[in-house]
Amino acid sequence: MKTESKLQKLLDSGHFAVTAEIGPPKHASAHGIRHHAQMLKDYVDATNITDCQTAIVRLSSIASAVHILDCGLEPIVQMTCRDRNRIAIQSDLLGAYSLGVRNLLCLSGDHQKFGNEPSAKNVYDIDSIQLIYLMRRMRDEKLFFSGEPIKEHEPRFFIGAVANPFADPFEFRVARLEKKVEAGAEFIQTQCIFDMERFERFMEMVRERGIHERVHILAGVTPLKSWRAAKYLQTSVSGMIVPDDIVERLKKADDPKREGIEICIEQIKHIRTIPGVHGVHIMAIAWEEVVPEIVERSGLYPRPKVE
Amino acid sequence: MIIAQQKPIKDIAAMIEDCKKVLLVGCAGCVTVCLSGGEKETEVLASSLRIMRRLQGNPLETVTITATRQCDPEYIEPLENLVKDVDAIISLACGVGVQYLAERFHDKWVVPAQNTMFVGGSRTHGVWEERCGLCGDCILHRTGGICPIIRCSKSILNGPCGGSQYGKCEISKDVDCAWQLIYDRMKALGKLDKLMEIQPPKDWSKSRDGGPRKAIREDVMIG
Amino acid sequence: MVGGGIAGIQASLDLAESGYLVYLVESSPAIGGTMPMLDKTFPTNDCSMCILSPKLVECGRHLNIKTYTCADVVDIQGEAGNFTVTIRQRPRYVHVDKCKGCGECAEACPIDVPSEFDQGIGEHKAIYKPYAQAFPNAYVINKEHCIECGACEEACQAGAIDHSMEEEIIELNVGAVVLCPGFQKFDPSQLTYYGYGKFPNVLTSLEFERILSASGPFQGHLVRPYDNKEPRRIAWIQCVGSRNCRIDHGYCSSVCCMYAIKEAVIAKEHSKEPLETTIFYMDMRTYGKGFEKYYNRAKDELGVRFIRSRVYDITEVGDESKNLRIRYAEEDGTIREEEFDLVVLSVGLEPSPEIAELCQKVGLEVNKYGFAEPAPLTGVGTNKPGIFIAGAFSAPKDIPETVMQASAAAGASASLLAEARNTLVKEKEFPPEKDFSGEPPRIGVFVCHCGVNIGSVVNVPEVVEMARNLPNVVYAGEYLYACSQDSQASMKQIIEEYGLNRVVVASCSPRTHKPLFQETVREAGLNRALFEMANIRDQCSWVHMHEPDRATEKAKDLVKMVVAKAALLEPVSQIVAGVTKAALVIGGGVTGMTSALSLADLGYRVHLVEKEQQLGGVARRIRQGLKGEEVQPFLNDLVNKVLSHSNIEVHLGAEVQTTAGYVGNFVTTLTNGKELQHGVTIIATGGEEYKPAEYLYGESERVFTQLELEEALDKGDPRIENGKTFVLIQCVGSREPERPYCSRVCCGKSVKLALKLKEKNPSASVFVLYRDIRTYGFLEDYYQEARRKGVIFIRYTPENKPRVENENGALKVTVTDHVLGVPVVISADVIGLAAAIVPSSSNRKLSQLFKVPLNEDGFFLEAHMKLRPVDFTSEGIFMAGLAHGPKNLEENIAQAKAAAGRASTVLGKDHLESHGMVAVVQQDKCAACLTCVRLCPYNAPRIRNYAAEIEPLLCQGCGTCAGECPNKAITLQGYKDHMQMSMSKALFEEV
Amino acid sequence: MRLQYSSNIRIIEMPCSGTIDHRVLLQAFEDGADGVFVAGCMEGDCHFQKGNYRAKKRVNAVKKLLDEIGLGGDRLEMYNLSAAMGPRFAEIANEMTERIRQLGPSPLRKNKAGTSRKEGDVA
Repeated sequence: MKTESKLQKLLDSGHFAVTAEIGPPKHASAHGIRHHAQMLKDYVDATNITDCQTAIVRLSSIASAVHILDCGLEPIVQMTCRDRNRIAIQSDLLGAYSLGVRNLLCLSGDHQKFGNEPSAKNVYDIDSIQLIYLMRRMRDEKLFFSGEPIKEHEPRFFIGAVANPFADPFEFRVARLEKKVEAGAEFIQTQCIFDMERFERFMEMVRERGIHERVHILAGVTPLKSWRAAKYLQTSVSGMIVPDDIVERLKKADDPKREGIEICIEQIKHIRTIPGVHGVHIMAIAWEEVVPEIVERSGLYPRPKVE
Repeated sequence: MIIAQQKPIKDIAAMIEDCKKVLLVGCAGCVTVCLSGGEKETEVLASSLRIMRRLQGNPLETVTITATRQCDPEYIEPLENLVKDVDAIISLACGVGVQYLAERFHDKWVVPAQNTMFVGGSRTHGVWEERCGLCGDCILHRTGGICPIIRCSKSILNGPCGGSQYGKCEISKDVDCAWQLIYDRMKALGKLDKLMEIQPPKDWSKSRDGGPRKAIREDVMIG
Repeated sequence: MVGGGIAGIQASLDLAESGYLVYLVESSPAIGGTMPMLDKTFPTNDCSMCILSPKLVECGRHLNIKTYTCADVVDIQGEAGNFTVTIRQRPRYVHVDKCKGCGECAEACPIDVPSEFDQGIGEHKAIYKPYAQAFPNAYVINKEHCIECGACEEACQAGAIDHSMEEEIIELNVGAVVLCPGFQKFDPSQLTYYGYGKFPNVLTSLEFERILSASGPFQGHLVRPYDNKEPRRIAWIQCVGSRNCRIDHGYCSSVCCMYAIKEAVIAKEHSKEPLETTIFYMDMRTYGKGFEKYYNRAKDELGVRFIRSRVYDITEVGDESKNLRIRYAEEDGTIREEEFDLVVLSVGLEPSPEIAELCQKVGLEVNKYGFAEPAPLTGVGTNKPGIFIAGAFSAPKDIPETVMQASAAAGASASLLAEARNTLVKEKEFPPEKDFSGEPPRIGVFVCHCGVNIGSVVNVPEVVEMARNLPNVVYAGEYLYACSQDSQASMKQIIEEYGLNRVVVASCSPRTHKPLFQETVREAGLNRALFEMANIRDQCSWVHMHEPDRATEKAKDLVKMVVAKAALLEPVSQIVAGVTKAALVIGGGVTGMTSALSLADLGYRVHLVEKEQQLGGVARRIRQGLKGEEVQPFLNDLVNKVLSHSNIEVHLGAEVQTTAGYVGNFVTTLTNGKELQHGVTIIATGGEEYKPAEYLYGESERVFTQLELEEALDKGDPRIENGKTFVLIQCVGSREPERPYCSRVCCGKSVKLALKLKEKNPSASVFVLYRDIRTYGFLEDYYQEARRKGVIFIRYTPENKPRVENENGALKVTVTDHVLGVPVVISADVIGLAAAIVPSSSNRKLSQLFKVPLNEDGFFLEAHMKLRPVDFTSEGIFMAGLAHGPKNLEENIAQAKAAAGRASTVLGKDHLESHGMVAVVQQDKCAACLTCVRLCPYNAPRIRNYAAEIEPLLCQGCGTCAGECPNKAITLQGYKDHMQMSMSKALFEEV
Repeated sequence: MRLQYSSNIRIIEMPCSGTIDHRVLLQAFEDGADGVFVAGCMEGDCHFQKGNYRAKKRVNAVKKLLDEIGLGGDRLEMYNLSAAMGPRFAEIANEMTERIRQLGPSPLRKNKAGTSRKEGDVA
């Protein structure tokens, strides 16, 4: 289903897409967001804005999206099911669309336990797959979640979802991806990949089921600043696999940051060779400024233009 | 059963600090079975409070009794003559018992001695686990007899989410991922295809989100 | 019963409980034997006295056990079923019935005599009681030292002393005799090179036990008797008077290895200072159940040092420390010297000399060492029908095996005298109990002076006066000896006169005297539970001797408290249930069949269940017993007896499906659908031979297990016939991490096989590769013989096991010789593997069905390692044979009879009574929370009709459930919370 | 053995330390005991398998409670010894007496008790 999303046009026309991630600040100034948007706008096709990532209170993703649009970059608004019930979600997304947001990424959201409001009550009125399904239905069948018709001006988002090839049970991961596609996901951004071997097995299963022909898969990558960062992801973040050799490589490196960037570039280059992958999603956590170099040196610059 | 755990003794004492005489009411129902509010606990609490108060030079008089259940009016009716001359009632039952006492003895100060935790069962002696979210609309037949509403920390109906790893939930290594359990069970039962169906949003109006609930059985109502 | 040690006590109790009258004859002044002298017991480290004393009391009080102490059996005439036994009763000079054991006589006696009980380290008076818990609880005069000064007579308020007593000859008519005279310890002074008797710091192991014992001469403080200093380095020397042909002690004493390790372990515990312990040994023979683990723990965790060596001699270092220097040769011949503060000689066991004479007179066969010669494959029989043996007299033995054999002897005697059962036993008659329900308590308080024991410290009249004014007390009086005959009489009369419905006695220890007083009140028509005791002797006068006022004050408090409790006492009626006079025996091997036969001969119905299609079990594969007994004829005979016995119903190809009920009343269904009613269950599931994965077993047809080798040998298999070189490898699958126990029989078996191979072909070379040769007891003789006949024994270590390779058809064995330390290569024609004995595969299922425990190794776990070796904690269920642990045929037979003996104590009764005080459930308060069900080690509680109920016949009265019950629905009779609370209230209330 | 020990100890006999209930321990303090100790068999050596082990758990629970309510858990202790360990008993008796002397008399003996009444359970 056609939308006004540039990202969708790019992907549909067979280009290898590049998206990045911008984490909104823990304050009320958009200065940083705008700065990053300026910096990234020629190097990526669209940028995700996280929705209170890891359950830490941050500037709203929809508000951030408006600033980013203002800087001439296309935002992908992330919407989690953690903080809003179906009323709030619909209302916020109608608003987002009215402000020019065209891309939507639906997620469950990290549990509040590790955020800065651990005593908060979570909502989880609906889950990510239900959100995908309901937003698709809102667009294509002009229905509110409740089934009540939308008379006019239904929001027409390019709907995305996430997939995590590194979570368990592994053999069900592809099935669940398919479930999301069934629900209406048109593009997929994966969890950041370090265990390339496992990701390739994942893609193999994706291809077996022909899912790559029904959805655009963007492989997630993350440049690491230090071996400690790697170790942290390896041990303390559930649903992540970081092979020891990566930790070792960073440990040995005299300039770990450089090494981190090198590793990331190697990964992107490798990922481009994997059939069925339609783009990369670069999550430079609190390190947005390295994205241009990574894009450039991965041979993904300049970015194609589409009407 | 309902699982409850006793509040810190200091908190309980604080609730009745201005009382001279209190009635402690245990409950021979769930809280006895989960070892937190039977006759034994009731008397241990009474004794502890008395000692505490004597140490403060402000002796406390206690009356203890254990009701067969605190969630049926008939069982608390007989407390009336005991309640008369006390300044407060401490209930060792779950939240239900506390409220039944408060409703029945509306002019009395009724306080809870327990934190009502959840509905669950015992794993081994002394270990209890939550099992039911009281959602009012059971879906266990669709999830291999494992409840994602209460056992998945995100109540996801189309799980498992990306936080599930090595069979554990993202919130803690000691919490099983309910969806891993569901997956394993459905696989063992040869019903994995069921998990491919997209579960529709849940109708929470049947849970407490629809407001305080009431169950009525016309056929058994008397008179 | 000749001998009043643990064997005599156990056998007496078993027989008396099974409906027979027993005469227990003990030569010393008190029963108990050696066990009371021991500090802790291996492998559980239980306190020896703690586990024994209940049995002493039980035996002492038993209506159908008549005990003669200071008495020797001098002749036995007649035959099975009708013997005349002549007893010489030596004078005690104290009337047992009058003596109260108060000890005033000893206080008065001027003469000190070295204490035999303390192995001469401590002293007692010429008038003495061997040890505190002794039964009879009466003093005795040692005339050799007595100077007849008469001081004791004066001191004795009970008039018990009589210097004019004379020897008596008593004749008894009995149907069977059990000889269990025990052993005496080897006297090491004849081995001059150890310097015992010459060097003060060389002790025997038994002396060391007394030093360790809390009741010993040093109250358990580990010091050298020589200078009361704490030793820092102690050495144990093994095989002192054992495995020594030069002095005709060729046999192994079987128990020394374990007791030495135990003493080392306990010594470390007792020692305040860090203590080095070293054991010098030849082979470490920890072959019993749980022993190998104990050994490993001592070695690996507790730091006990083990040196495999031969000790040449001990000398003193020559300074005033009188420390000792041990000169010894290590395996490789290197000679070393080491200094120690204390050396303990692990002395062996010898038959007691007094028995030798009797045996000669009676014509009872003894072996060359003077131990009884048991009739083959009987476990307890002798060449004299009707005369049985038990304990160390039949061979050196530890306590559990002694107890086991004692129960077996009891079982055998019982079977022999089946018709006479219940003809001579008395049952005490009591008047009907009065019903006091609804009446207010009327309490009588009887305060005892215990001669001057209490009276001289506690102001008894004051206590009585105070008692008189206590609530509910209608009578209070004082007595010189509350326990004396006349006091008892007057007590009954006063109960009558004052219409007492509760009785309190303030005197000595309830442990010894409560049953006595309870009986008295019962005779007066009061329920036993309406009696309480205050111990104002052990808790007041004795322990506060120098503060009479405070002692009196305490005595008053104790009386106050007990009176307060007494007011709340309620009558307790024993629960009585009938007994199904039938047994279920699971397992149709030799063990199961033997148990079945013994019980069937006693006239009980027996259901014998065997999962195979034929009887016989693993014994079908055994050709010869360790003493060369022909097993197959024996087995066939046994099978025929079983099949033709009218009381035995054999269920072949069947297993237990479900079981329910409790002692006396079990209902079990079999897989063949049959439902069986039975009063007892004996689990004799046997064991299996481990299928080795090592040493090319299964790959080469010339590698056999022991059993296969025996079969092949017997069939004249060409592989054996033409074999020139044989290698037998020990510990295959045993003493390994996954099976950390010793299989016990393999060493003896291999030695026998080696001898047979040599016999067949003297020119054949036979090698035995071993870790320790564990030919305990008289099997040692075969080991010596094998060595004489040229069997080559090569020791290997677990780190450096033999290698077996198949070099194009030829078997090549490589083993590192422990003496030369170089690899020896043997090209073998046949290899025999001493494969482990593994538990039966059905054990796990049975353990769940009957709710009885298994140990880590998968064998069944007995109720008590020492004193209840064939019982389970759940009453009415017993075990025997390999189900319990590895054992040889003879031992299995003994245990089978033991299990039968124990079982007959249940079947012998027409009804079972609950153990006095049991836990009871007030069902309307029960929330069915399962706490009690999960807690009880005896499976007594269960949930029925939505509430708990406790089976009184299974309840042992510990009250753990009552203490934990969340709604206080469970109370323990006689110990209810409010009784204890009333006691503490009374204590602090002013009267 | 007649070893002398401090005379300020009163003994309540139980069939097994496992019988003891939390309430009984607390009651003793309410009645005026300055200290209480429970004497059970050696660990792993319980005549009733695990009674002494349950007792230890309960004693520890009450110690904790006594700390929370301000009387102090030190006034309560569990000891393990065997029937043949007379000297050890004397040692414990003296040890405990000494400890309580250090702590001083129970403050409860100063402040008079508040009464308590226990009603039967409601049928």
